[in-house]
Amino acid sequence: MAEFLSLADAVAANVRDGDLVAMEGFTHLIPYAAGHEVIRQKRKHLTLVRMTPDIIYDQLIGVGAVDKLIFSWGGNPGVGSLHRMRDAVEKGWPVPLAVEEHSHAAMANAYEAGAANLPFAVLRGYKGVDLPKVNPNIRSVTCPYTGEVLATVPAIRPDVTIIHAQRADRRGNVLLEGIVGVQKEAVLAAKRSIVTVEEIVDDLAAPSPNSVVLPSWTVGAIAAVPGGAYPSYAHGYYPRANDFYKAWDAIARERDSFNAWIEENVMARTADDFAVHASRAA
Amino acid sequence: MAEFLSLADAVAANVRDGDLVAMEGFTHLIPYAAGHEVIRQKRKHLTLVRMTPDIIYDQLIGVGAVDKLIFSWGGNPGVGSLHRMRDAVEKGWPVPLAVEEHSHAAMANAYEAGAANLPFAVLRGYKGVDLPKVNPNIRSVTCPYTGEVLATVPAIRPDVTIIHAQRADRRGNVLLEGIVGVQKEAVLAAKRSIVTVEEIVDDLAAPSPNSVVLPSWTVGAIAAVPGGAYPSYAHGYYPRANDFYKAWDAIARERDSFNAWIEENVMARTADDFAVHASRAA
Amino acid sequence: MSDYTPTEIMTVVAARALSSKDVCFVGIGAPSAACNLARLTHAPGITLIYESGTIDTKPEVLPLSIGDGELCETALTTVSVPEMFRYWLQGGRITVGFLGGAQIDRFANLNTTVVGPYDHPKVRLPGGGGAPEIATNCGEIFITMALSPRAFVEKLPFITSLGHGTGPGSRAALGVTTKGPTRVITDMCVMEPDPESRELTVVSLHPGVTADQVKEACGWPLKFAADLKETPAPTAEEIKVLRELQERTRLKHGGKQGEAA
Amino acid sequence: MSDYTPTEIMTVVAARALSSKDVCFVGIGAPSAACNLARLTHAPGITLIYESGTIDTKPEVLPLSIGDGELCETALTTVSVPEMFRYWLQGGRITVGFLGGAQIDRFANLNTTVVGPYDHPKVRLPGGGGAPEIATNCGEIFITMALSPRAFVEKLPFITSLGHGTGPGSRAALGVTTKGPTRVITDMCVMEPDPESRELTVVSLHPGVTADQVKEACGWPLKFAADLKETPAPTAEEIKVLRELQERTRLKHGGKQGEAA
Repeated sequence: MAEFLSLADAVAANVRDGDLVAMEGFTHLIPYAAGHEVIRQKRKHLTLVRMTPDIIYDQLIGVGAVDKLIFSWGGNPGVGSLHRMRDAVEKGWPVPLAVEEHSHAAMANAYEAGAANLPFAVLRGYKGVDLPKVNPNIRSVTCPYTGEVLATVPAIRPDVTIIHAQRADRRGNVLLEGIVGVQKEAVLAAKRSIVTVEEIVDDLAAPSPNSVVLPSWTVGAIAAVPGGAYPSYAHGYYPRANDFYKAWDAIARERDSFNAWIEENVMARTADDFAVHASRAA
Repeated sequence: MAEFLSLADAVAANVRDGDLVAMEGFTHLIPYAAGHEVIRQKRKHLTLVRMTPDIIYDQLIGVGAVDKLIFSWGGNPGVGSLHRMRDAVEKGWPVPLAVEEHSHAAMANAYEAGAANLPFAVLRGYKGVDLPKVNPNIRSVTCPYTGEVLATVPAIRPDVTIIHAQRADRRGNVLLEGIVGVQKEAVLAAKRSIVTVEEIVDDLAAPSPNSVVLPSWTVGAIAAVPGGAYPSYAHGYYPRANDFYKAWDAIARERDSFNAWIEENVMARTADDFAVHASRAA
Repeated sequence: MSDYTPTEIMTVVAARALSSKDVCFVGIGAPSAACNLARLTHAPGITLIYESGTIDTKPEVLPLSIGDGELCETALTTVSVPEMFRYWLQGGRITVGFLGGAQIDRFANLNTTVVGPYDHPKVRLPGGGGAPEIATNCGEIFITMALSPRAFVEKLPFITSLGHGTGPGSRAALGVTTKGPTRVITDMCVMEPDPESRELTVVSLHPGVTADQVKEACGWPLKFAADLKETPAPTAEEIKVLRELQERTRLKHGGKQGEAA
Repeated sequence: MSDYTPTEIMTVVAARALSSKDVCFVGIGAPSAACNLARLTHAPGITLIYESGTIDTKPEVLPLSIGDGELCETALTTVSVPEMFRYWLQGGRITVGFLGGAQIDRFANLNTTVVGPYDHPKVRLPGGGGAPEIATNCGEIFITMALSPRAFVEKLPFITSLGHGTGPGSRAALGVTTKGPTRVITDMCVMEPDPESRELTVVSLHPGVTADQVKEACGWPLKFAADLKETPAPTAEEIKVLRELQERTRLKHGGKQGEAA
């Protein structure tokens, strides 16, 4: 059964130095408040996995919390590069960053295989490209019926997955809606999980019998953090802060401006400070 | 783009003698009206595939339309045996019925693989049981990472899939809701498809952004057949006719009573006769 | 009290085996009655899952089929059938799977496929359905079947789902890490696999049932536990809740549902 | 009319390549502008799909990211990302995929991964994302990139997605049955693979652009089709609709979206 905790307690109990951590969200519902809490609690030597590492991973990489990144597209969507990620890969600052690189299709299948308790996933992919030459985890199987050779990737099984969702009910059932990405799979594939939510309600108010719900007993810790996806967004609550995504380019470009931003906006703050970004669409 | 046709025209254009046909629906939304139309048009030598062949397949088997059945559970749910299926398997009446038998897990994965355009599916299954001894299509692959041996099944790729759904909009987009079974996968896995619907509406009125929708261009023919799932049911429209399921046991037990029922209730009727069973929940 | 039927005590004893912590994969018939009785009595927090995709469902009446509308309407959420078998069953998220069958052997292997040769069956049964993977992917398995020599047999003509195979080590040799059948609840007694031999052994007799009656109803020479007990009789409350559930069911769709196979 | 920018003609020409029958996998930036321009002009029936899971979306404004709320709010339905890549892209349901990249070679292979050695890159680019499987699973591929010697290179340091490999037969040898890149739309010209050699060849020059200018902007010795044409200039209507779209976008979230990489 899901346990209701403060975000600080949830991170303290569930995220450990050296863990394989997935913070997922495909543009939507990215768990920024939780990422900041991981920075404040000074976790080290993490391996981060995520299809689309964006600003939140740029921040974790920039503070030196990350030894390795497993990913398929690392950029600031619609803006450009992730400067902290590039600095770590290209110049080893503040610590060298190893990368294990896949395609989106492979990563999505790898989470799906993890949720399905399979050791690997099969896809029609990686044909005629160079990634398999630099990633020994891209292998193949032969179809036992047709003889066709297909690509494989190992299942992703995070030590802990962290996501943000619209709401939970008091039993700990969680509703996701809109662009749901790979979050359900990432939680089901993980050993432990933390879900931050906009609100905790009496009635989940799922609009459809087929709504995307994580039942209470599949979730580890739940923390109410209104606004916790900012500058990402929460469908039905508040929009994406595109301005912040654009502003990040200048903040992250230099080490000093990045460090100053982290001090002021992460280290000197708490999860409650995200509440200012919370709102609910009419 | 989906084409709007009468059910008779849709079956005439899409279901051919010798086809591999899937009529899916896990208790819910079973396409009875379409199955009756296939009987009226006297298709022969079909291979039928379906996880849970129930009364509609008992009827198709009983009229001699079927050479082979691919399935995982063949019974009258909560009532007992399918007498026509048993008569065909045990005594070859009216024609011998070959069977290819799987587990539910394998069939569900096989449809999923078909929808995903993979030649086979991988599952943790079939351990310590006799089905692989009698079904040469149950094989295995070895995980290229862990060395674990896992079961495989070939993807299901029907010539034509037939399903029933709640409604379509005038562009031909189809909404399914409630117990959605494997219907979406069965349509996406098929070369051709027929969808019967309770109603055709201006606005699909999907309750959630993540509702189960088959976009127009993934669907072949759409026929409005209100009540077309009877004696199965349509969530939000009318309930399951459990009485008919129970009554079927006596009807199907003897060849004569079965033949008489088919003459009266299928051959002498049209798809429009299903309308009497249609209703919409408040 | 003695005012209950053999089927009723079977259902009540099966219900008692469940707790609020369980996530239970429910089959139609006796398992469905037992699981919902547990939910309506001592295990209100139990999570019931039906293979049609309905998760955490709380039906007011027993379903006739595994996919009745009642199950979806009272569920927390309903997923597709591929997802059910991939993320939920194979995903290892089910603590207890309930199975029944046409035939069982002393190692709790089950047959629901054929009687006679597979290619020329004497009786063609419905087939395995979800059972082969339920039997290996759930944390443990409870089996409910009425005891009779035709059902409890010396040798199965076909193994549809795995119990303890041919005895100790069978499951492990196949790479199966779950417990398998931990109890078989019949209308006359409860059996459990012997800790060493893995052979089904009577651990309790229902009130008024003798060891000889049970022996006669079983197709193999049945063993009894050293500390053979009497099954506690159903309480008045258990029988009341069960009968109310079945009466609601009868009123809703006629006949005594949840009893058929 | 001549009142348009090089980027605008690139977008307009890309839009013209699409029809109402297309099901289009849309990337952010120029592809997104082109696809939505097509939808708002001659191809109202076009189905636009973004890899975030949004199917048949009709955004009023251009998204900044591939997963903006606008895309979901105006979509027919939104599926999970695993489903998007499994049932929709790998399922073979996409007629046209739009790609761009940091670098391209004469066979329309693309690099968006690294410049320099992979283990010690001079420039670490964002990576492939959906591109490797878009390039082989869509019916055909359109590429939009501004022409420059740094982008159109003799040899790619890294192949992120497959074009025509090393020439005729490359795709078939890998078991790939889709067409691959059928046109490359730049800000100066349109290229298509030569039917025989598969090498990118200029088939039309945008109004006012000379063959010498194009040759100079390309990193390999560029070939021209025998029947080299002039690209029809954007119509007033096309430019009007495009600018209105971008003005709506600017008003909604500031800046000129849909132009960034």
